[in-house]
Amino acid sequence: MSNLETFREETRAWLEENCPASMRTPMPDEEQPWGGRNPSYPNPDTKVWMERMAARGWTAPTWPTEYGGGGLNPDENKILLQELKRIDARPSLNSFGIWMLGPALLEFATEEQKQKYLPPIVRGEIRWCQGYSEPGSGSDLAGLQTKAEDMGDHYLVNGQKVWTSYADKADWIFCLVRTDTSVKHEGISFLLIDMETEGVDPRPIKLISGSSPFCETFLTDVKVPKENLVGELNKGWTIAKRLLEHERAMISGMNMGAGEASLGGMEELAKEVFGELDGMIAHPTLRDTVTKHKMDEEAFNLTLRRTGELAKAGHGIGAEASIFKFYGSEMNKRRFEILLELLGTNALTTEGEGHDQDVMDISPQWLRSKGNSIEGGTTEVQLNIIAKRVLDLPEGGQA
Amino acid sequence: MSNLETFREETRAWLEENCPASMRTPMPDEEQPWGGRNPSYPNPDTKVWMERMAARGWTAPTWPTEYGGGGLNPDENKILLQELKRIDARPSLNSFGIWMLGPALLEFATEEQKQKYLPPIVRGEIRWCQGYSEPGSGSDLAGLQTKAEDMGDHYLVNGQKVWTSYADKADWIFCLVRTDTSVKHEGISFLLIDMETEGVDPRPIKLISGSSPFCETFLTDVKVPKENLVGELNKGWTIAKRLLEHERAMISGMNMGAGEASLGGMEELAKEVFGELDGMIAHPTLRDTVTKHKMDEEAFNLTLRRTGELAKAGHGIGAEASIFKFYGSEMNKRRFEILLELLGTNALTTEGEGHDQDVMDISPQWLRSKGNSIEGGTTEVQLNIIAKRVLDLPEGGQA
Amino acid sequence: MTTENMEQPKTDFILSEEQTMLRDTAKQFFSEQVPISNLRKLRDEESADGIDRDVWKQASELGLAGILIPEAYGGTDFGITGMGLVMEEAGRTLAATPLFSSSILSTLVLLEAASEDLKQAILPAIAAGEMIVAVALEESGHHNPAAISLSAEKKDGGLVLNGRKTFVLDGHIADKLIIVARSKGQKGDTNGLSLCLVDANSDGLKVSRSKMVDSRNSSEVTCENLTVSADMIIGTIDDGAAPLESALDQARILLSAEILGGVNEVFERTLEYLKERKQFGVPIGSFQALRHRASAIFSEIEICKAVVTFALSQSDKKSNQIARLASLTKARLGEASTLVSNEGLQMHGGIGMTDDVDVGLFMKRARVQLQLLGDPRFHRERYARLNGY
Amino acid sequence: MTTENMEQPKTDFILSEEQTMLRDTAKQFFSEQVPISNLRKLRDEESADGIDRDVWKQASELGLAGILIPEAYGGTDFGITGMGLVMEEAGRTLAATPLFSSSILSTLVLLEAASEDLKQAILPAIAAGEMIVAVALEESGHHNPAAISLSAEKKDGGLVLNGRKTFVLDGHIADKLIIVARSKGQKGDTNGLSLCLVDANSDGLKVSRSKMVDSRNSSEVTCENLTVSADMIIGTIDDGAAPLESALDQARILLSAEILGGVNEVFERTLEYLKERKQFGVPIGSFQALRHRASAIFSEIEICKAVVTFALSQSDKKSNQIARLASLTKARLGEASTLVSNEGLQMHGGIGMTDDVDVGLFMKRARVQLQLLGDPRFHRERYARLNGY
Repeated sequence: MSNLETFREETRAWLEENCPASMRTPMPDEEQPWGGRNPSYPNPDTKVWMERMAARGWTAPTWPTEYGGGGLNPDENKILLQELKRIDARPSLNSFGIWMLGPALLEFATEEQKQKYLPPIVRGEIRWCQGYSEPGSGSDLAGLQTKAEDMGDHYLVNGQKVWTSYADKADWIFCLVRTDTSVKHEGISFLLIDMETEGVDPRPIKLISGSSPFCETFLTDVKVPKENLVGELNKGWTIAKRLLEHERAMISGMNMGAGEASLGGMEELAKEVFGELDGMIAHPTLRDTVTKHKMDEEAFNLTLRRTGELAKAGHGIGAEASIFKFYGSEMNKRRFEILLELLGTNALTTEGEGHDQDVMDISPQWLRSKGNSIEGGTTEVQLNIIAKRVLDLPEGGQA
Repeated sequence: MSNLETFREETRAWLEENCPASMRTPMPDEEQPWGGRNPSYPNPDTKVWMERMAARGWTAPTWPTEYGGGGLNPDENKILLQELKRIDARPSLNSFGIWMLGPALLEFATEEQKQKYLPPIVRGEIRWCQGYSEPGSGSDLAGLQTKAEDMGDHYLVNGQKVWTSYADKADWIFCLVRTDTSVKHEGISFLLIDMETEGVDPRPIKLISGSSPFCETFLTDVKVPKENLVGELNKGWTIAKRLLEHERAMISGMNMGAGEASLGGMEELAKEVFGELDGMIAHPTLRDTVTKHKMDEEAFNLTLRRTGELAKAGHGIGAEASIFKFYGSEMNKRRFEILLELLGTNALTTEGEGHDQDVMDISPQWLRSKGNSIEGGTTEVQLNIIAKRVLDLPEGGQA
Repeated sequence: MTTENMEQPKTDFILSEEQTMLRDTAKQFFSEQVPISNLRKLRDEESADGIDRDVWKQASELGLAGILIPEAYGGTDFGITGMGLVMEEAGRTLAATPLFSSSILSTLVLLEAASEDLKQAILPAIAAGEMIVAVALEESGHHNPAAISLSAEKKDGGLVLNGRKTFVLDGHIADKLIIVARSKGQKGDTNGLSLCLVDANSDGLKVSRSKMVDSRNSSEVTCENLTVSADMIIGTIDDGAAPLESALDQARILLSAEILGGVNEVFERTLEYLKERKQFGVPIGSFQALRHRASAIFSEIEICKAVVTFALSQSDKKSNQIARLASLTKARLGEASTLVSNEGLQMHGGIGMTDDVDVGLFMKRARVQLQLLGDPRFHRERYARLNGY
Repeated sequence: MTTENMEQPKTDFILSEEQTMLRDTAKQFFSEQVPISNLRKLRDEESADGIDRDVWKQASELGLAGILIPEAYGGTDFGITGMGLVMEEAGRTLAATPLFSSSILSTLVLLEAASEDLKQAILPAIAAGEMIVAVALEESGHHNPAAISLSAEKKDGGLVLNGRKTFVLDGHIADKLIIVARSKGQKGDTNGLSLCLVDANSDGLKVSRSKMVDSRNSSEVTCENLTVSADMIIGTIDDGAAPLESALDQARILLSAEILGGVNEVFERTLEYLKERKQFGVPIGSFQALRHRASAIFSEIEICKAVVTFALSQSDKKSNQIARLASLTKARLGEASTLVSNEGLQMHGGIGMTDDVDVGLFMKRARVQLQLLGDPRFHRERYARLNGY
């Protein structure tokens, strides 16, 4: 038996024994495993499952074992994911530390920093959030103004971050700060800040779609030890760019197909609302609209698959993430527009006797989808990136 | 009886007597009354009608009588147009001299120039064409390079004009030329050139839609008397801008509704091709497409009417012509796309047994319509103008 | 404000002086007395009424509640165009009042078909803002008058109603309801409807408040053996469809005027933002891609202005084209408001996504307006049918 | 070029080495031997054939005419993906050859249903480029196989044909025609079709050349008591619809590959123009509005590449999804080529309107391709139906 076959058998056996039964059921929102200093475990199995996985390093399966990771090679990792999927296991740990900060630390941090920060991430003990955007920056991320002044033994940080997801629940924040005001991209540094430090004040943001995980985070005379700097001083933009690409790819894959799942698919919904004619949606022009969208979805999914295969074969074009982000978010917005049209005023009702909750849940998702083409780099920014990096179009026109 | 009523009666009587019967029938293309030094009159009545109208100055009814015009006030002119329309009279003279050059001369030329050039225009003796665009200029019209050097007693003109309509048939050309290469807009002058001058060489342009009235006009060491300059030296751009606005308004009103007339309207055509269901177009999604377009047309026509009323009342917004040009040309392009879709491969056939000529005539018109959003200032130029003049948006962004 | 009849404009597109004055009055009233903060307050304080009764009282004192109502019934009789100007201004501040439900929709139904007795009994109270009347029309998530199936059985010259209505605007605060019921034929028939005026506290009537995404109100209405006496039928039994459709067409045009107000407001705010907001050291409105999109939107708005203005003036002239024009207008404005609210939000970027900024409120309102009395798809189909293709 | 079977790619999207070689061969052949000037020459000299027979001979010698044909019948058997690569290159130079009519459409019909005798009689000649076979399918301006009504009466085991066909690609130069006729049922029925192979010079057959806007050729075909003997029926009488539909689906996918070639070519040329052409002192490709439009187009093209490549590879794998994928692909590529040719022309400005520049030729070709074997609207409807909604 090959090593991989052995690995699969052992993994399967271990999961069978160690994944609690309730962790193999669909996960309600409130049972998301975020870990952290002040974790919330409405279902105690969530904690058991996380700790068992963390003990094997399988909350971060491909990270090196010396930092608490699983040390798996890509083939083994694939098997682990397949086996987890086989039993419908819930994620053992949700973590911006694992998804975003960890890879950056592994690439850019000192040995000491890796030892200090990575193991608690793997164990789900420290929950991280991201401090990139600022009210004044937006698409021009490098225009950020939050200042970190060198005070000899520490940095004094002043400024305001926005769109910091879960900042009100996070333990630490990884931040871009300005350490040189005389230059733009070359004056940015990457700093780690404990949210319990005096002067850090996260406030939740209410969106048009309702409450949200986003916060504004005010930083007022926050003292940050100098050893919390990652990478070289004024070289933070390099780390940021790496993280942004990662985020873009993550966002474009998210949210697809959500929303209608509970309603049984757009095409079924259309049949339900407008009836059937020879087994087809009885409303011919809406049927055409639904069909266009279904074609969009199938074509887009094929594009994701193609790009995956090309990337594996080393034929990347360099801006795939921007194409996906652009097209995926615009498509998702169209999807909710169509769902609203299908459901009419029923989807616009937020409270009402005899109204179906699943239907009433659509309008907040529709509103939230409008942010898809803004967050993680706007559609306009993605189009700029494609024009520059792939099409190699000249810059500087002013007409 | 008021003066106007008298005028109407007299006009009606005169037209009744003087408009030849054949001039009250639909006009075939080859009977267009272009006049000129070498006119073509397949129908001799064309000449009769032109000369009778010209004798009263009614080929240019609102121009002053001292230059051969009709000297009519706006109310009288309106009555004349109504009476002409009442008897379905053909135009007595097609003339870029009347439509474009004349108004510019009336505003900017010397008394001597007016005396020299205007009367022959009114009489249809001299046919004019317009020399604005150049191969290198396009949307950046002021970037023109055709040079007129001051040689003491004359200008020496060298360069190339393009899109000069009917240059191969015209007697004279009104031209923008560069008289100062050190500045852009302030180095342009407005010059009149006899097409028989040595070195003037117009060559017809073949379009994607087939033969066209457009020419390239090569100007090689063309000697132009200095008195042919209109307005001040290097102040030609002022005249050009005035003429361009005029042209834009003219183009946006043209071509609307053409093409399908011979086929009986888009909606009738759709019924014919796809049949009827309860009196409606039997193809529901194409019906929706046709309906969208019909709504566009009605809405656009209402906008033209509204703008007309507002302008009369002195409430112009300043860039109406750009809005009409933009919207009208895009709408016309959509119209032909829909007609092609309705007619399928029949409209794509250019020669074939049993094929209807009216249907085969659609594809050249479809191709020609693609130029609507390019000629007379591209759609992009119109959008720039609206952004600048109406929306007052700042310029200079480079991202 | 004068109560004299407003002079008809000489043209189809230009306002008379009195109309201009009315518009200015309305603009001042809504911007000062009913700014957007008024809607936010109603929402955040979970107002039981969902409207501000003081504001409605002031509006009525200004004569706004009776604009469509002839002087003989206590109205100000400024006509459809006059009401359109008021709606446009109301649309700019997202004013939540019974203007549309009571002073437009119900009033138009009464004017179209009610007996002299009923008119005298009801219209003066509506004009004074003392009575709110709501129309109970819809039975599904999609506007479709022909599909009405709430049953009306004939009994003693009157009707007995059984069935359910949804999306009844301001139903929960209405003193009376006009219930559109089927007394003849079956679901899908254009004709065979009756218009029944009932008291909100009638036996057999249940009204339950709903909330909508635009923070305005509608209701679910249930009729269980609800008895309507002969004198409470508006017009004649079975013949309600024609006056209803005529009232709906005028209401669709007036609703379009409100949409136009919102479209203008969102566009103007977006334009301001494009000029103010800097990225990469320059105002974002200097980027050509945004400039072109803004110019295209502006062109679309100019077209909307022409369509709405013409439809209003033709309504005043009782043109026989009103049905066609109503569908043209409602479809066009629905499409335009979708475009403008989507583009407005995108151009505002992240800040547009926050509840603090108003652009999201306009988007929500635009969506409800889109569905109300027929979405663009409904009206395209209707326009084609009315044009015979 | 090798005549060995091409190895199937290991994935759905990545070419094998041999496929890459085939593509390179095709690219070189079309760009050097059949550049766009070839089409211009045929057009301007009013070629009687409408194709260049020398070019077709060379193509056949390279093996291109027999790519879909098994070695047993003299073909090179490179499969659907192989042919797709060739079509993509042919699309880039607007090559006017019988590749689609004879080596794809007719060949696929024969492969799907013909008897062994017929295959042996016809396929080697097609593969050698010595015989041109055209399919006579359409009867109106819109693709619609179910609407076929050209009548086929049964007689002596064979059929007698009466009726008219239009838009028969390369019909006037075909040595043989495959006429799709109705032998059972009536217009509108999916089934009941027969596929009849007839000689171009048969009694009762009249073929009249038409010219199309893309300067390529089609014909009007008339049958008057045209007798088809039993052995000239491809497959069995009345059962032609299923093999026809299968052949059409593969042909739709291959046609989409040709469209993709044109789309790529137009976009690349436009991109070059955006970089070269200066206005206001800078390249027009530096204006953000054009940059954004170019980026959106590029994204669309990336999607098209994935769709076409997947549909080709699934065809080779005889997937049961081919019908769905054919409609997805043909609809998508039709929409994309309309977008790209319109934008390409607009971005070229005035010069794009002249016959001297090729972008107009691509627009014309794109429009014919759009209609051929079903336009996007046809295929959206079909896709929905095949998906059960």
